[in-house]
Amino acid sequence: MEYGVVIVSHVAEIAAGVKRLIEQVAKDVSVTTAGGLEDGGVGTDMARIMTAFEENKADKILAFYDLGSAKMNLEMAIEMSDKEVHLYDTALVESAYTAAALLQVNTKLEDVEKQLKELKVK
Amino acid sequence: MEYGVVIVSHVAEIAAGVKRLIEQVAKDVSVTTAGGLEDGGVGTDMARIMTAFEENKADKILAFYDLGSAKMNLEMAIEMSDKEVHLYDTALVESAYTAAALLQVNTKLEDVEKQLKELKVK
Amino acid sequence: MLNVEDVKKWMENFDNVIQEQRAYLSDLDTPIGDGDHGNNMARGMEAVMAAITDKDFADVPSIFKTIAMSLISKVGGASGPLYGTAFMEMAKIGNGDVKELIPAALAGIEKRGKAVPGEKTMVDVWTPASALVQKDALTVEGIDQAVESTKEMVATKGRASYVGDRSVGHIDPGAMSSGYLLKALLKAEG
Amino acid sequence: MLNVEDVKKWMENFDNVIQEQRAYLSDLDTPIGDGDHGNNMARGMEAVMAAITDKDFADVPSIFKTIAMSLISKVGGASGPLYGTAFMEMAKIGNGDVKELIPAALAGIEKRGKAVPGEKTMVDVWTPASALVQKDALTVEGIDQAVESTKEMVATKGRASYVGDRSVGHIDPGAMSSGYLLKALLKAEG
Ligand SMILES: Nc1ncnc2c1ncn2[C@@H]1O[C@H](COP(=O)(O)OP(=O)(O)O)[C@@H](O)[C@H]1O
Ligand SMILES: Nc1ncnc2c1ncn2[C@@H]1O[C@H](COP(=O)(O)OP(=O)(O)O)[C@@H](O)[C@H]1O
Ligand SMILES: [Mg+2]
Ligand SMILES: [Mg+2]
Ligand SMILES: [Mg+2]
Ligand SMILES: [Mg+2]
Repeated sequence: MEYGVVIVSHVAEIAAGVKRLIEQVAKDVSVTTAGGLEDGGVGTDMARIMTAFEENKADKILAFYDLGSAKMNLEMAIEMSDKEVHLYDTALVESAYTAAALLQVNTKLEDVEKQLKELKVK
Repeated sequence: MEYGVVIVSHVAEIAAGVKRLIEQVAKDVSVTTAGGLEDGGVGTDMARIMTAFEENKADKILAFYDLGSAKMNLEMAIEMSDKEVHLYDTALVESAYTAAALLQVNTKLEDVEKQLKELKVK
Repeated sequence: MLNVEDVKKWMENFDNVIQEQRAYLSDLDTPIGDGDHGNNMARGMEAVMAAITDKDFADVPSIFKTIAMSLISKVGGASGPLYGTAFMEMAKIGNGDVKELIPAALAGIEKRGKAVPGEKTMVDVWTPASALVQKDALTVEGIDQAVESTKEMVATKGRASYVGDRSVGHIDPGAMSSGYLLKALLKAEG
Repeated sequence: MLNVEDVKKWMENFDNVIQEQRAYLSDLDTPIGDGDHGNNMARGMEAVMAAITDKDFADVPSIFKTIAMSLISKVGGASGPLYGTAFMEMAKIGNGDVKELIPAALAGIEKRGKAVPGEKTMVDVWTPASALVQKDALTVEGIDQAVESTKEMVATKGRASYVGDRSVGHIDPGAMSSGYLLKALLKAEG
């Protein structure tokens, strides 16, 4: 698949859970996550986000996050990554689900983004 | 606290993770969850939602969910529960966080709902 | 006029098809959903059969309530509350007259899921079925046609709505299982 | 003009206050945030101290880069990328002139967090500090006043923005730690 999905959350369980939810409807979409801190604590970590970018099988990534400070780390990671990363200020669970379902059926990015626009909450 | 929060998700990890995220900013708000099926599978279960209502320390509940079928089970549980349950069609993680943060500082329901309105995505 | 034995036969017939078509129903749910409809229904019907087989029921509403509770608690997907509410509403009719039961089931599904005809859901089977049964005209062909009609629809309710236009060309899995349920009823009647 | 030794002294001073005021910073973060700012900064500064103590650095930009990377990778909260970017931008200046460094740090924080003055964030300390330092007028009093000014502001950025009006009456934790950092600089310049 051309596009992959990266989930960034302050909490490891949320990131892992969203991956589980969306993989059900998007078996062929690569989904990687950066959840919480290295020590298991609540927070986000730029290095873990970089790893999620790198481990994703796709070279173009749609990235979703929960709270604003995750966005700052995401933006730093994007500046440092070679991949093409699209960042959305949308409802985390709902938009990751929507994007994954649409990517699975080979929807064009433009059309995926049209749907995501309606989920903007940040 | 007068109001509690109930998180309903198709995936146990998402529900548990959201609880972890919001308890950080709302130590005095009772947060209970119904995540996934009894056997650990993905889905929602009316009986587990009822349990989350009952186990919540508050008699008035703000309920948040991920996908539409969770809403159907939530509505059935609401019909059967004695508690006053308010159900929101809002971004799960973001609106649970917002509501919990506001309830922690004793915000009136009316004002909480004003904030939640901007997170409507369903 | 269905009696308790007829309802048991109905459920047996339905359970047989569900277990047989389990993989097919999940396959239908794969391109436009999460691929679990067959497993959901199979798990639900196992619970139903365990709850009614060799059990006595005072009347038709009692067995309907038991079926409803099993489906609500065991299906796990959207179809759980939908079929559960359908059987709950049928229980409220108080007798076994299919001319009243099917419209009541439809009303329950509509109440729970808020779908209207044309949204590519089980409502697209229950709506024509309800109309036909009142004219004593519910047939296997009529049911199959209703199921088939969902194929060209664009989903606007349920998980299939996420893929929008891409849902066209696929039969709705809940419509298919609803078709099985209605055909199992025809077989039980006779 | 700061040299590598001055920067080390600056960081030592800052680390001392952070470890001492760790609980107080987290307390400030409790009514309007998630109560971790002291822990975040303490963890970050431990990493900074481990990375610079008894280490040689060719020049001021090198030590700034090392500080930035430690903060970015260890703080864990919003303040990590913010302070991290501040030090990254200071490294880009290429020398130790505080009249250039503080404005560069401010620009980094603004770029990363997109906050403007009056939103009850650390920007409300760095903005006046940047103006004062250019007039050779950065003092402990000036810094304290800037920190205190955040008390009556309504938060519109960061976690504190979630509680809206309820944020009034509380000093912003990131403003407080920024005050500590700037006062630690004055002390190092001595
Ligand atoms: N709002 C709704 N109204 C009516 N039927 C619906 C609705 N949402 C879903 N359905 C039906 O449920 C079926 C899917 O059931 P199932 O796969 O068991 O649940 P889930 O979608 O939660 O995995 C769909 O094919 C459709 O017929
Ligand atoms: N967008 C932003 N711009 C500038 N400063 C910000 C922004 N968001 C948060 N802050 C600062 O970060 C501080 C909180 O840091 P910290 O508690 O470590 O992170 P978190 O809020 O992620 O737990 C706030 O007090 C504020 O000064
Ligand atoms: Mg399904
Ligand atoms: Mg399902
Ligand atoms: Mg904090
Ligand atoms: Mg934090």
